[in-house]
Amino acid sequence: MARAEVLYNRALSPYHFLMGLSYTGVRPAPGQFVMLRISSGSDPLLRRPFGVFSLLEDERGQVTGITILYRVVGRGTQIMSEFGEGQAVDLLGPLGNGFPAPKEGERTILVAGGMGLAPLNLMALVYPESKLIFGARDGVEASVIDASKEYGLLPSVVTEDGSEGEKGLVTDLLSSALEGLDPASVVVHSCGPMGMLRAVSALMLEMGVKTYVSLENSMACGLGACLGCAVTCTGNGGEGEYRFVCSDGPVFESTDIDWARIRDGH
Amino acid sequence: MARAEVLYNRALSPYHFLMGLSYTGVRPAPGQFVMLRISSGSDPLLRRPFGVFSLLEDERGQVTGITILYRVVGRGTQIMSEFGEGQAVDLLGPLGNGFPAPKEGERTILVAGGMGLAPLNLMALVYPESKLIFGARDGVEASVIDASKEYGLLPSVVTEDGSEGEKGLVTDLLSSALEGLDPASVVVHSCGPMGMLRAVSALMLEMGVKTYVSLENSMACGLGACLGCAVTCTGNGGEGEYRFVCSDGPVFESTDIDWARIRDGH
Amino acid sequence: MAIKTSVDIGGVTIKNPVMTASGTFGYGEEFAPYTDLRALGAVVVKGLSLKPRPGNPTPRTVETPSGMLNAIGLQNVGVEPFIEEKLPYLRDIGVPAIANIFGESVDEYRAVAERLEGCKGIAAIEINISCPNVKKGGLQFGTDPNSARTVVEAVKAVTSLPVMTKLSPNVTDIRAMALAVEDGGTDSISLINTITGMVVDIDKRRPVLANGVGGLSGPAIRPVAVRMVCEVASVVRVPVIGMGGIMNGDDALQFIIAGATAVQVGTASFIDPDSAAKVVSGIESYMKKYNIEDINELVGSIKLD
Amino acid sequence: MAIKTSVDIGGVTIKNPVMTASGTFGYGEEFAPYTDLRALGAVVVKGLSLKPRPGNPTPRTVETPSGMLNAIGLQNVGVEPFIEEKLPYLRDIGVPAIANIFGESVDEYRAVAERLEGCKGIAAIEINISCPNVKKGGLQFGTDPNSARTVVEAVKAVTSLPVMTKLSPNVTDIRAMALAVEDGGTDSISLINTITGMVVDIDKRRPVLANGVGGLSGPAIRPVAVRMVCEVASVVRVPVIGMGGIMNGDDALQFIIAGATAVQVGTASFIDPDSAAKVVSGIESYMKKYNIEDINELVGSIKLD
Ligand SMILES: Cc1cc2nc3c(=O)[nH]c(=O)nc-3n(C[C@H](O)[C@H](O)[C@H](O)COP(=O)(O)OP(=O)(O)OC[C@H]3O[C@@H](n4cnc5c(N)ncnc54)[C@H](O)[C@@H]3O)c2cc1C
Ligand SMILES: Cc1cc2nc3c(=O)[nH]c(=O)nc-3n(C[C@H](O)[C@H](O)[C@H](O)COP(=O)(O)OP(=O)(O)OC[C@H]3O[C@@H](n4cnc5c(N)ncnc54)[C@H](O)[C@@H]3O)c2cc1C
Ligand SMILES: Cc1cc2nc3c(=O)[nH]c(=O)nc-3n(C[C@H](O)[C@H](O)[C@H](O)COP(=O)(O)O)c2cc1C
Ligand SMILES: Cc1cc2nc3c(=O)[nH]c(=O)nc-3n(C[C@H](O)[C@H](O)[C@H](O)COP(=O)(O)O)c2cc1C
Ligand code: FES
Ligand code: FES
Repeated sequence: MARAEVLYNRALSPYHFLMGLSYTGVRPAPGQFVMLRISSGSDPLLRRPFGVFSLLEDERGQVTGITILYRVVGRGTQIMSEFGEGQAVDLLGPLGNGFPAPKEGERTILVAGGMGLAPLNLMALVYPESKLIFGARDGVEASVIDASKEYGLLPSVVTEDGSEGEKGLVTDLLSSALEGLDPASVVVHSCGPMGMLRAVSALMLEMGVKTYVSLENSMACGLGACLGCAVTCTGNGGEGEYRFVCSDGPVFESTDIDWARIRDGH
Repeated sequence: MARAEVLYNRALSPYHFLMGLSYTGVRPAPGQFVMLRISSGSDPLLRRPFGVFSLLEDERGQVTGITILYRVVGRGTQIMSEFGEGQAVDLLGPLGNGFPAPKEGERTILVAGGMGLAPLNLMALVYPESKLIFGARDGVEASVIDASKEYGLLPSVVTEDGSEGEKGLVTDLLSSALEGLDPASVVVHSCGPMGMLRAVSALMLEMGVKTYVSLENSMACGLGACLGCAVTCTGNGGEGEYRFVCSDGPVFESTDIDWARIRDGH
Repeated sequence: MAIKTSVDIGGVTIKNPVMTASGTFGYGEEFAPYTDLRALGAVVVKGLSLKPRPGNPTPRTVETPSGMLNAIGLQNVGVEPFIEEKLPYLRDIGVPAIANIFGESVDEYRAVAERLEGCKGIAAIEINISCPNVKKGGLQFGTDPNSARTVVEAVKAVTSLPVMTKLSPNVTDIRAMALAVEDGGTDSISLINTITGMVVDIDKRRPVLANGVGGLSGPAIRPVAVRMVCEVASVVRVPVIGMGGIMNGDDALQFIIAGATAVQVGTASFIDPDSAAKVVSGIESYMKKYNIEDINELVGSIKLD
Repeated sequence: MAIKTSVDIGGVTIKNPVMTASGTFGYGEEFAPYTDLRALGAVVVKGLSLKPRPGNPTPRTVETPSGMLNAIGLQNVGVEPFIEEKLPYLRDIGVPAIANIFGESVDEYRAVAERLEGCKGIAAIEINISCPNVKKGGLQFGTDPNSARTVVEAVKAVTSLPVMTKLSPNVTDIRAMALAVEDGGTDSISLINTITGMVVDIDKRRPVLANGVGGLSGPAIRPVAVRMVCEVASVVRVPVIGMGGIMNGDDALQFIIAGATAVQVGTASFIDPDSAAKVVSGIESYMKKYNIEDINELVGSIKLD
């Protein structure tokens, strides 16, 4: 747990913000997340989880801060969007297991949907040779990709309504990206809405491409203690079992997930 | 109900603040109070009551704002002390019945203890011929009197530890102030801790001076609806009855209060 | 789209499903400067007893996390002065008043109901059974199904007004209480009243409230209230009126979807005296958003799987 | 000033009155990076059943005003793997572990207790009776005094460990439950477990939790918990362990003054994993401020008038 301070809190759209937070602990790996306390009182009570979007470093490469990319969806993120510079925020993390590091000779493709961009942006920054595909519903949702472009990343962009980049779905771009590649040489890392992760996983399974997905779930603790963030996994000798997004994930190999038993709603 | 904005929020001591709030409704009378909502969420849930310390006016004398003088005693006032300029605050008021206006030929003495200064400051400003007596426990508590002096008021000051003004109690000053006056020509208005109000009332009863006290009580609504802020009064043909600080008060004639049935704690 | 928000709450139809809760809205008039009373489905007035009651010593209220405790002690002017002095206001502006009544014996409940018989402006009686039964050694009517049924039967026998019975949440099985009062002939069931709680002043080492314990209300209790409304609605046939921590239209919709035909707004009125009217417009916005023409389509629409 | 914080919680003495609550602190080890476990009086582990249990589908948790609902479904590794894999950690660092146990029949409770007999590192057993009794058609052990007494007797018969019985607040009369388990021979009583609640997703028109209902915990329930602890402490002779919404030392002191010999910290650990240790130091500061040499002077020191 650390007392962080808001360095900046920049609006990318009316609903999307990039927040810089002072932070000097362990270097977060791509795919790890932090839990922020929104209020010192009891409403909102629980911390909110956010992926690490990028790291802020001093001239010696020491981590001096992190950024998080977030969308206003409810009370907690609404309050966050009103934080000014200098606001003290209690930060717990980095937590969870990130994306596995690419191996020699591996082609890394990152597939982000909407706010799923957050952890994959850090992945793309740490492993610049990876290819970043980004999809969004519409132009407003797509506005977050500017934050990646500012880091010099060159993502391929699709939107469902064609208002930004090509019109289509990330799976379209992913299929084209894989053309001519040996499926066995490729690893896909994906983060975004459950429906998208399901589609990407199904397609990649069909094509024989190893795929990791970063999941979200309601979290009370982020520490593996409340057992709230259970996700149905295959395993346990085929009987199925629950694993935990916060402590076993948030990144899972897509074939470990029991997709049939997951509702897309959450 | 009105949406007010914090114009300034000035520290007078580590625990005492003067907050300016934009406000354009009915002109508050001395002794009336407002209820402020501290959070848009549910913790803290209830509004907090504060007396009106002074009015802000434009060149035509129209009310453009009010100030409140407050001490940090708990969560609500702690959060208030952190409000910056421009912070939106939901304000309900003015509420309650203020001090009765002085009548022709009446000598008005205002006796304030600690934060009880708030409503009496406005009284002193509106009726400059009145005499203001202020008492505090110590120098820190006495720091609020500077806010009155800035308005050109010339209060007599005592502190229990002698760190500011004379050493003593407000009742000492009050006794001297009454010397040579016809008790029937004097009206005392008082606000402060219950123990002080009790002492002032007893002394004035003895001396035959008409006295009004402004009371505080836990308030949920401020509107006479919850019946929470009951105070034991004489009346009801001697049987005693409850009256309400928010709607019948906060100012009561001291002889209407059934002092024997009130705990000083609150 | 024309939307229909009127609901039948058991023998009486109100123009929308939003009422104010007893004890949190005075006798209506207190709120006139701050809200349009005519926007409300009905106003439930402060609990009435046969004789005036002075109530408890102070402190009577204390804030708690997302809630408050109150121990007002059912202070009220008594049924007679209510009819003479308080009722005319609501009647004259045309807002249905619901008289919340209580007593310390079955006879007292009956007597209050009798006194209300034939009074113009009263749309229904709400029986508050969260009251100690002095004849039964202080055991609450509201926690014993048989006593509760007896009270309802007694009131029903002397009134021609629709009767709503208000349940206490301080019970093991709220369904048993609901079935008992339905059996007693109640026309509708409202819930929840407050949950008994205590806050200790650790410096003085005594309860903050002079009465020791008080009733917990506000957003803190909402999940408990929604659960109980859902349970009750699934076992009774009469309309259910839900309350407990409703602050806005979305909160009210939780209750309606869980099975409430109407709702009452309580503590929220202390924080924003216009809350109940805002709940009405919040419900209407939701209906427009989802193209729901009649509020009754929503009542009990919850999918439990 | 030397202050004494150790308390006897019924056959076992712990160095200070602060424990973690079952289900909110894992098996202790998860919190080692964030807090000094040795600062705690004891760690109560996640509820244990005879066989591993998979628990409920997700969503399993949802936030509420100043609280949360959980419907974990008592997922746990089972008593055997607990003893083999989880217990050694706490034993090795010297923190007393209290095993929270549950079952769906009296036999299952007994079997879990038997399995724990003689295990080094376990200071006591906490019986969670908020569990459906499958033999009695799902009626909770925790809401029926006779079933509760039977469970306690069965466990006491097979264990030499001190037994703490944890009460459910979802009852009309918590005193009757407390007296029943005291009669059954429990060495101490802990309370409160969670209050049953529901949150409705108004867009999907179904409960947010996959399980429908869940248990409410956190600051929202604190006033209810303090009241129940006060009630129970006034009727039983065994030590009472209080919990429900304790976030800091001051909150814990409310329970102690109201009659609790010790406290448990639950939901707070999710928000600040160092909460329980901070409660210890908060209590110590208070004792110093008021010159209290022995924490036992505070227990039940509440003035009720
Ligand atoms: C590991 C992890 C990493 C995340 N990273 C990011 C990120 O980088 N940027 C970002 O904007 N968001 C991220 N989220 C989601 C973010 O935590 C939620 O949007 C946030 O907690 C909502 O808080 P709120 O108070 O605004 O909304 P609430 O009022 O709590 O909820 C509003 C709505 O959001 C839904 N919601 C709440 N929590 C979650 C959740 N955890 N996942 C999905 N939906 C949720 C609710 O069901 C509800 O419909 C992440 C979630 C997880 C679990
Ligand atoms: C009519 C009226 C006018 C007031 N005017 C002023 C004013 O001008 N300036 C000012 O600083 N304060 C004033 N007060 C008191 C002020 O309302 C309380 O200090 C404030 O509500 C405390 O809020 P909190 O959240 O900080 O404290 P809480 O956490 O709510 O309480 C902290 C402590 O303060 C005590 N307390 C809470 N409310 C009151 C209250 N209403 N009266 C006395 N003690 C209380 C509590 O018992 C507790 O011990 C007034 C109160 C009333 C009723
Ligand atoms: C100050 C106060 C006074 C109340 N008085 C009564 C009453 O006289 N009769 C009654 O049936 N309920 C009374 N109640 C209970 C409310 O009507 C309502 O059932 C309860 O507060 C829960 O709703 P809420 O959370 O919206 O406030 C009172 C509640 C409060 C807060
Ligand atoms: C996520 C979660 C899981 C819980 N699991 C258990 C359990 O396994 N056994 C048990 O007796 N109580 C369990 N509880 C109840 C707590 O131990 C405690 O009684 C309750 O949460 C009230 O305390 P709190 O408000 O401090 O959290 C659980 C509570 C939560 C929030
Ligand atoms: S959030 Fe608590 S176990 Fe994952
Ligand atoms: S504060 Fe509600 S009646 Fe006075």
